[in-house]
Amino acid sequence: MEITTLHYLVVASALFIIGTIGVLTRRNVIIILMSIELILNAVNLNLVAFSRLYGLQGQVFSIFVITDAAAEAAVGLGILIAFFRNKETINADEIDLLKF
Amino acid sequence: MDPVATPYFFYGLSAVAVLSAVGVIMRRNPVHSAIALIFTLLSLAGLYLMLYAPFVAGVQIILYVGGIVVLFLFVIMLINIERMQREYQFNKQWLVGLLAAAALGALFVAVYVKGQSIFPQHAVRFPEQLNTQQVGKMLYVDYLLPFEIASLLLLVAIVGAVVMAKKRI
Amino acid sequence: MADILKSEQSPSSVEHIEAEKGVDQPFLDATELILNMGPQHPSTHGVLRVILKLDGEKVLNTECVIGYLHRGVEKIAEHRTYAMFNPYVDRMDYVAAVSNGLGYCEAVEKLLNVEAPPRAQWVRTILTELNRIASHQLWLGTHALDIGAITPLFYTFRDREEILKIFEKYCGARLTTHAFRIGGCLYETYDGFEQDVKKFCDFVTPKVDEYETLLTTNRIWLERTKGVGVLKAEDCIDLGVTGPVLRASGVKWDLRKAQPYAAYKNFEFDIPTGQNGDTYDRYLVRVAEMRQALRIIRQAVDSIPEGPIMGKVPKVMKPPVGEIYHSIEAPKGELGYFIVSDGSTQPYRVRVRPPSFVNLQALSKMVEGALVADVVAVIGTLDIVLGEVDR
Amino acid sequence: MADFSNYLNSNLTPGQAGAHLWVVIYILIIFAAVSLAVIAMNWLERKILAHMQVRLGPMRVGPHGLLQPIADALKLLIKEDIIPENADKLVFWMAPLVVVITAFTTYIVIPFGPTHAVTDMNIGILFMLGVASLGTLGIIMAGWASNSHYPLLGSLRSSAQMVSYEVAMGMAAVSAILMTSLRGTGVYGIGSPTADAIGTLSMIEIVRAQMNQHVWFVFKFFPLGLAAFGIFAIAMVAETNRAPFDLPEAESELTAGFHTEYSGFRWSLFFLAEYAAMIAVSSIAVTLWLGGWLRPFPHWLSGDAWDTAFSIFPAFTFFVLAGMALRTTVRMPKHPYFKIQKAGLGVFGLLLGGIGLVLLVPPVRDRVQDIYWFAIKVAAFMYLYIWYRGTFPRYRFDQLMRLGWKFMIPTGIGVLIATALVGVL
Repeated sequence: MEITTLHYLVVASALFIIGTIGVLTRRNVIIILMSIELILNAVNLNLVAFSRLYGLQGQVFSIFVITDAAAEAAVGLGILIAFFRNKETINADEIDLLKF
Repeated sequence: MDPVATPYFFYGLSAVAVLSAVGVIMRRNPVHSAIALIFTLLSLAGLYLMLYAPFVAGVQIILYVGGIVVLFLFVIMLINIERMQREYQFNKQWLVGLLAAAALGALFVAVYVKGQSIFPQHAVRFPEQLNTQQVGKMLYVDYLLPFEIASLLLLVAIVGAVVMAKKRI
Repeated sequence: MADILKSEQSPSSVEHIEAEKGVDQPFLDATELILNMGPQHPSTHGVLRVILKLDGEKVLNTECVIGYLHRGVEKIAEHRTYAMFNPYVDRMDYVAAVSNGLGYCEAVEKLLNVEAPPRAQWVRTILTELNRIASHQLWLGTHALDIGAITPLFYTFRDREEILKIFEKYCGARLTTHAFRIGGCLYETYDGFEQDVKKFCDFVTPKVDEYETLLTTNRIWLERTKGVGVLKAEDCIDLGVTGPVLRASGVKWDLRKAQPYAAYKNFEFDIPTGQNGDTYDRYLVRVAEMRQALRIIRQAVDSIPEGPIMGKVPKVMKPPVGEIYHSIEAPKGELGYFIVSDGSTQPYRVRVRPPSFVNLQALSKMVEGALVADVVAVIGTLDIVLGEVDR
Repeated sequence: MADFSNYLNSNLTPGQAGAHLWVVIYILIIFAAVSLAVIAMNWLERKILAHMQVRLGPMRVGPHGLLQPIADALKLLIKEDIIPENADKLVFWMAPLVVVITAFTTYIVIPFGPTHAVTDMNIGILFMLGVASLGTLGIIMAGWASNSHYPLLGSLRSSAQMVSYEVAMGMAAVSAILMTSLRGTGVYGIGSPTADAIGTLSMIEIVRAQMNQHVWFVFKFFPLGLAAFGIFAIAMVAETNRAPFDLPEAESELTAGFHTEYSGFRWSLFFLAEYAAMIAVSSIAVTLWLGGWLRPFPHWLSGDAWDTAFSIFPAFTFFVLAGMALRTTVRMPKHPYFKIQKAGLGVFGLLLGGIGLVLLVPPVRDRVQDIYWFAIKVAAFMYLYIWYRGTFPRYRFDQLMRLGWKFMIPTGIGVLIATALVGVL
């Protein structure tokens, strides 16, 4: 049986949904950030899978997405450390003061 | 040259990717989550290789696994996680979250089922040997402006991360 | 006065750090870490325990815990006759046992009002200086090992072996020699002692240069030692730090010159000093001291007087009632003995001023704000021997 | 089965030729050879270091301690495997495996000869650097899972160190990759000015480029290639956590760093991985700058006579080793105590001589000489590793970071830009 693009899309959507569930339900900000990485990876898989059909733009764009993910992780974790230092917690539902 | 036993590799890698992704969001201990994330990312790198995108696979390994996850682990080690492990892991809106995710999933399924007819039937085969050159050419010729913007973004991210994480500026 | 005392309190105390942080930052730092270094640790030179409060790698506070090797040497002295206590002092600074014995014997001699004959004085000087070289060699090897250079250790131990051979030939023991007796030396020098010592001097002079080739201009060594563990001259004097650590801070203070004992006033030698008081200067001072020690030994060997080697001491030593403080320049600093006599055969009280113990006080001042690796380097550069710290 | 024998006539690596059985054979051979090299390296390091330090090193187990590594391995295998009570068992168990697997995975793309590689990827060098950087993960996992302060500090140091030095390594590697696509000889006129130049990331193609351009990249654009090589050679020492950059396992500071709590077999896995990683990064350096499997002066000293002369080298090396072993055998004291040792060393010497004789047979000779030149270059790096360890004190953490970020990375970027400029002008 040949593996078609649809197969990859199914895997990607599964990852996307798992990531969404993680973002929506977990309290730990680190896990939320990881779930965001999962979502971005699902997008990447989609892009690369479609690049097999339509050309290399998808791969190029997935590289941009990875760059973006790196920037997002760095800043997100920086905020996290600053927050933990002040509040001693990294639970998302306790981060509700908009200041610290 | 055709890849070996493609379906089995595909199913194996996707199973690892999805199961570890479940592990990422289910584990109580963030370090275990991060390790599960490594497995997801590595199997995705494998899937990229199967999709004739070796450069993206290399970047995935070197940047994602070697960089971002190391950053995650680094931060987890700096933060006392013992307390967090004893707390409730899920917030109160888990039902809403699940419903939203289910709706999203249904939407995806619908789109794929409907949209499959418009995909080109035959995959474009790129010569794998020239993948890196072609991606590089595209990055530096067609997408030069986005590339420069991405580098600016990284610079901003560096400054932002330093400002955020530094104790006294 | 009380205020002055307060302000002079060690600024690295816990209260100080808390105060420095200020009230608007009452949190526990995310990266703060208590690291328990020792008593079982490769580079605390024995059973020293240092509790480090770290911020990442930076040392916020140190606390030394000592006493793991406490044997109550000073208390034992109260139940031993003067002669019987002599071997015990060797067990304090066991890498410079000869110096310990010299200090004790001279202190008791002073108390008894006897003087060792000149020949004994000369032999004592030679052996003590040999021991100073041995001690510095051991220090150099282990200090370099702490900083990560593993090779100098083997070079220094190879050369230290020659000194130990001379000791062994002279008195039968290599480490805890018990070479001296109250009133002189027990043993006459063996045949060929002078030649052996001279041969050793010729052998070891190029070897000292060899250590220097390995380390003195090594970039990494310079980076690791320059500006690390700086101790200013005033701080040294305030803390009572003596020996090479004091001299590296620029204070020209050496008991061999300041209050000459044994035969030192007969020999010419310089007191090497440093300027910056950092780890590198202490290294240079100790290496220079090895050379000066060789110079003293050469002069002494050439001029050993003839005569008896043991003075006239009563069989039962009963010093007059009184007290005495006598100190010598041990390899690690001022080694002093304070002996109170009640006129009996046993001392009423003996108190030792061990250089290692006093020098160790400077540790927390020296590593303030340094990194973990510097703590190791500073413990090494202080040249402590835990047998002497804990006694 | 026809595939199996047909492969030998092809000029491709088994991975490219699609000879799956040969892939498995190659992987097994490489695994065995690297393990053997690690064992040999263990013995050599102890002996060479000992002789640098005026001592003898292992002398008791076997003649001149030759069997010492085996005895050590046996000891480690039967030693009790301790897992600390409060350790995270799963992660503690996984960490050494991650380190070993990443260290050995890099060998897939190392070209020991034009056909002697498991496969050739067109992202070869990227793959190697990426997989080599995964070793950090294992070290972080080990340090964290031990639930102890020394390993934690060690793994924090190690991750920071490896992440920083990877950048310098990458910069240096990129300038070598750039050289594959640049014509020209530089100011000193080294190499062929007219050779065709193709940009490539593939390890085999990089060596081929050096062959076509008649120059090892360490000499190309003279000071630039050397500078990039120097940066890589320093960064790779830091990357493998060896002296003078061995802070993660700084014995005098952190007792044993990230593997403080490991013992027995798990510890030996870390040991194996460390040496395997050393050989792997040395192989990258040899491939990128020192002409990989190329023999010295393939163009200047060309011709059949020279080819034959150089192809005798492997056999000659083994004969020299055999001669040394036999000489020591003869010089051993005539005492019954040395009987077994004498016999053992004699047999070992004869074995080496026999291998030398086999290497003289023409077909073997031609196939082996590529591997020989590669191995001898890697061995030079291994000797350097030992030499560093015997000579240098250890850097402090902030100095290490300063060296990495303020010297190596800017220099690397500068060399990269200069290489590009020289190549274009």
